[in-house]
Amino acid sequence: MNAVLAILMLLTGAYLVAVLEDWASTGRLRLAGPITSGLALLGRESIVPRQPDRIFFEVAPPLLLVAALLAAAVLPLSPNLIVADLATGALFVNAALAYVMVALLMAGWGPDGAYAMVGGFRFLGQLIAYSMLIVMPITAVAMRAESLFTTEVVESQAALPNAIYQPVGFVAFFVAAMAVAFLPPLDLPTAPGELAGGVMAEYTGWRLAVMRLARAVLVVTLAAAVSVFYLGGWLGPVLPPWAWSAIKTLLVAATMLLAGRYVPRLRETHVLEWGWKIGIPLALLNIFYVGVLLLVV
Amino acid sequence: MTTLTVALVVGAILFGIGLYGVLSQTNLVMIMMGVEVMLGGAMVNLVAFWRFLHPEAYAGQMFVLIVMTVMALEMAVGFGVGTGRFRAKGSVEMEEAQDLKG
Amino acid sequence: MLQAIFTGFFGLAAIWFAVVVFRTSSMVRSALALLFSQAAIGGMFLAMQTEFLGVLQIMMMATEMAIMAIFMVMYMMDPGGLGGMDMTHQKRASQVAGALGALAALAVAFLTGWGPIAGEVRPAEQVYGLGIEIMERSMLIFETAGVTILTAMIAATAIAIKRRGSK
Amino acid sequence: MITLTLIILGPLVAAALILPIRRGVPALALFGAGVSLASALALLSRVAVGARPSAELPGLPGLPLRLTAEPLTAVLAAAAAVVGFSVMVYAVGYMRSEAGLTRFFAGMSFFVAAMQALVLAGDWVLLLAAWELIGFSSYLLIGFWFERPGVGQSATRAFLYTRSADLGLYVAVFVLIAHTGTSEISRTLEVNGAAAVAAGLFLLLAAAGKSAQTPLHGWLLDAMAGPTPVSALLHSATLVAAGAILLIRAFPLLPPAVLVVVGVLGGLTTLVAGATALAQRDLKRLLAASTSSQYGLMLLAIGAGFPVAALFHLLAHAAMKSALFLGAGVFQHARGSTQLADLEGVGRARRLTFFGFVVSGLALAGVPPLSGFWSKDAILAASFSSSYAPLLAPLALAGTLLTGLYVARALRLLWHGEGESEPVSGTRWMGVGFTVLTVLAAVLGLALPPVADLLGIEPPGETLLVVALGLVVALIGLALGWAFPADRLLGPLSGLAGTGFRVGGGFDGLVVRPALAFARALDALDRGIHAGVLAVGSAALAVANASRATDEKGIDGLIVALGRSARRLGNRARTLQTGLVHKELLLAAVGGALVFALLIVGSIGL
Repeated sequence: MNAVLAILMLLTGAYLVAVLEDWASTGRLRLAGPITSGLALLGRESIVPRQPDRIFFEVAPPLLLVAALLAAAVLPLSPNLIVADLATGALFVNAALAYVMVALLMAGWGPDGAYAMVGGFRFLGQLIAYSMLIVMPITAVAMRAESLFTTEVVESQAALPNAIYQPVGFVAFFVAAMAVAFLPPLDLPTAPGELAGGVMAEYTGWRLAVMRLARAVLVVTLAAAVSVFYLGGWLGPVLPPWAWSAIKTLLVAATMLLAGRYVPRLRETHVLEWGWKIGIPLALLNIFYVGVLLLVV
Repeated sequence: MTTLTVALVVGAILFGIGLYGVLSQTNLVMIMMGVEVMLGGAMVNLVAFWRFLHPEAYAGQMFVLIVMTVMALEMAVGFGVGTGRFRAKGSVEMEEAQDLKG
Repeated sequence: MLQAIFTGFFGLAAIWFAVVVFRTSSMVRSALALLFSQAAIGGMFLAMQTEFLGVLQIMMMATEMAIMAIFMVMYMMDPGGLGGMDMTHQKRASQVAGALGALAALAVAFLTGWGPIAGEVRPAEQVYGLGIEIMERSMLIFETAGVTILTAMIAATAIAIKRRGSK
Repeated sequence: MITLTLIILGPLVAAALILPIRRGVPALALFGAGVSLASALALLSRVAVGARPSAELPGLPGLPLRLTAEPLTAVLAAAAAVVGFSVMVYAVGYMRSEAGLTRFFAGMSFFVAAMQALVLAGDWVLLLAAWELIGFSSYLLIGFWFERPGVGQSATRAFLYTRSADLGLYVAVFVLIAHTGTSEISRTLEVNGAAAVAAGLFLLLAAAGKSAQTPLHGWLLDAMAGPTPVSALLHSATLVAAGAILLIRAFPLLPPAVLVVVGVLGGLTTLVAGATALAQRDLKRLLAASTSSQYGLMLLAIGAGFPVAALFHLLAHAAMKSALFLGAGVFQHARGSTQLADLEGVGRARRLTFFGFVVSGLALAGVPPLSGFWSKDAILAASFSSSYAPLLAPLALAGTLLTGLYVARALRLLWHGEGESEPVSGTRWMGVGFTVLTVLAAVLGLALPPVADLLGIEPPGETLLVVALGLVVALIGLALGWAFPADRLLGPLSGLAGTGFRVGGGFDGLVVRPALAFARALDALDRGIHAGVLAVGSAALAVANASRATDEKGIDGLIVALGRSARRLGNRARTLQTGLVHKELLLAAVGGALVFALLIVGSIGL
């Protein structure tokens, strides 16, 4: 029962994200946009390149979708609406998100295309940059919650949401989340200008539809993760728990998409450099800051 | 057939495959992958021992973590050497690396 | 009994992928095969109810093996494996050695009396227990492990950096 | 004190001046001898009055040099001075025609000074030094005509004879000083016991050497090679007298045993020398042999216990013998040689000199009014009244007989026969010297009693028997000597006596040749040892080579073989290290397996 509800929530989320994304990029709010483009894609022929690495080519889109879903499975929309409340929930999120990179790598290497391969390996470089920025803020959050249960993380924010408690961690996690979902400022693997769709360039037809769906779900999952870890998940004064988490997730998703419109795409080296030289020290500082707060306060 | 023996069998077989890989491959990177497989086999055994024999002593788990760091470390240094060699000689084929011939 | 089945399933997967690693001629495929083999090992850990290690293994191996894939591409003559080149030597000896190694381990596995099989430990306590273990008894070991990794990173980069003088 | 030193300094200064100035040499020598004579007489007069002047010069540390003037030394100094001066006067005439006067007169003056120093010495060190100096100057003077053949050799022989005998003096002096701790002669004479005996014997040895007693009398005969004034001064009155003087001064030290030896030695010498003199064909050699015979008599007198008699005879003999030598010098100038055969009838040619010669000869033989009679009687009385009279008396009588014999023989040979003689230059100086000594020879007998009471010693009692016996024996000797030629008298002994009784080849045969032989034997021995050492050395070398060879072949061979086998093993091992990574990985695997097996065995084994 929980699983079905969760999937429904995710799909609606994905639909809304697609609409927002379309609106953010084209400026026109077309509610039916996602559905029409989805049907169009399903109708088209799904071409397979001449000498693809067939397994990788076939596995990549579904793996992306599965990774996103697995990550979402651990996130609680409301106190009891959680697919699998793992003891190491927070860590599981990160583990799942790691396979996003694997999927993209496969997508990049599979079609045996130049742009695809470059896109794939670019995303691996990006991963090296953002992976630390995901793990360390989660550690800080877990420190405050004194457990890896995502539900306990949310309950620990009853007094004060983590965003305010550990703002640095929040910012770092937010940026890393955008990097994971390769949203515009950090959309290196599918850079429209340079790589012409990059990783998704070779995909057509239903495979592309699955890829796009997977990406939308990924964005929703990340937004949910941000809301769960830093905005207090389902906690809220008036509205029922699920409403609060939905609102927060949508808000975070919107901000992520909007942020992309105003910031030019970063170069690979800058991403890596800032990630390691600025990001990681800040994350360590955040952990230290949280530690002091917990012991002192 | 308890899970312990299953795990041990898997560990042994993985170890064998890793050993074969290490000895048969001509490329440095493949040899390192062989080592990774062997270490994986070792980790399976360790976890099995911890889970089924001494769950109270967390040293077993700590040992697994250490083996993980070893894997990471081994890969890092291996690729460092590989890069050095590749830059110097243009290839990491082990057949050509006979400078230390006695 | 379910646990044995799941462990066996994941074990088979791990073994299958390990064999694929050394049989494929395409380097990236063998790298990702290794990735999935390690992931399968992570799965075995989960099957044996050591949740934290399993999740950790899965997470770690993803990034490691991806990086290995990169190096494969960089350093191998024919990463795509299209040429069908045989990359092995002294096959006979290594097969014998591998078989002997496996046999020895199996012999030990079956012949030694392992003693009683312990009960199940809840994942939460595992995480808590491991945390305590790391922070108290094996604090020193982990610190040295940390420092070792740091030195390894520095050493690897030092080796890999292009000498200023060389062309 | 001044007169004491002047006696020595006078001639010394003269000798020192002669050498650099080289002109007016005879005058300087005479002046030196004169000063010495004057100061000696002045000293004698003061000593007679009772003064005992003495001087002390800084010598060896703790052993200062002393000069003392006791009655005995004063008398001797005066005698030496008188004889020295008169011979110097004679020498001026004698050496007129000779070359090298400076060397001669410097030597003579130096000798006079050394003799005075010996006589006046108060301590053994100065005496010893003077003793050596007179030996040295005698060597110089004997060797004056060194360009003539045989002169140099005889000078060396004389020197060696006396030198080897002097060793006795050294030992005696050491013994005495060791015992008494001081070198003053008068104090050392109280020594008695074994040391005294030893010292006495060694002193006797030295005296025998110097006064040409029996075993060592050969050198005196050869010493005649020197000029006649030298023979007159040295080999009659002074140098030869040193031995007797030494024994007279050391008389209180000599124990009875030593005295007996002295007496017997003296008597023996008298006989041997007398016989040698009788058989000589050379006038000077005859006189030399008679000198050693007369000194034998003196030693006999000392042995008899009456040094005074010896002293008297010494003084008389000095005058008589030097006069005879001066006469012989005149005859030598007359005939150009001293061989008796050449000198036949020279006496008749030079009547005045012959007269002087006869007076001193008779005095020597012991004819009553002359001095010889008195001194010889004293000796005869001493020998008769000594405790060993039966042993010493006949020797003394025989000595007197022999003296008479050779004096008469000499006179006979000089008187009979013909020979042309050349005119002799410088007869005035020679004449003065000769007459002074001849007068002394004649008159000295009267001077003996005052000398006796000066010395404060009683001369030996002369019984009428002894005097008569002595006179008779002397006259018989003279008669026989005049009547019969020598070989008839000596009979079988003449051949032996002619050579001076060279018993068993004489000094050379007895001493030199065995010494040389001994040296040769030693040399041979040394050469043998040397050869032995060389042999040992080469043997050692051979052993070393052998060990090196074995070491090279054996041990080195072994090590090299070891090295080579190690290298082969190394090569074989090298194939193991191919440098191929996979091969080495295989090795690692094998190693791991081995360790694993060990562990299993270990665990199972436990």
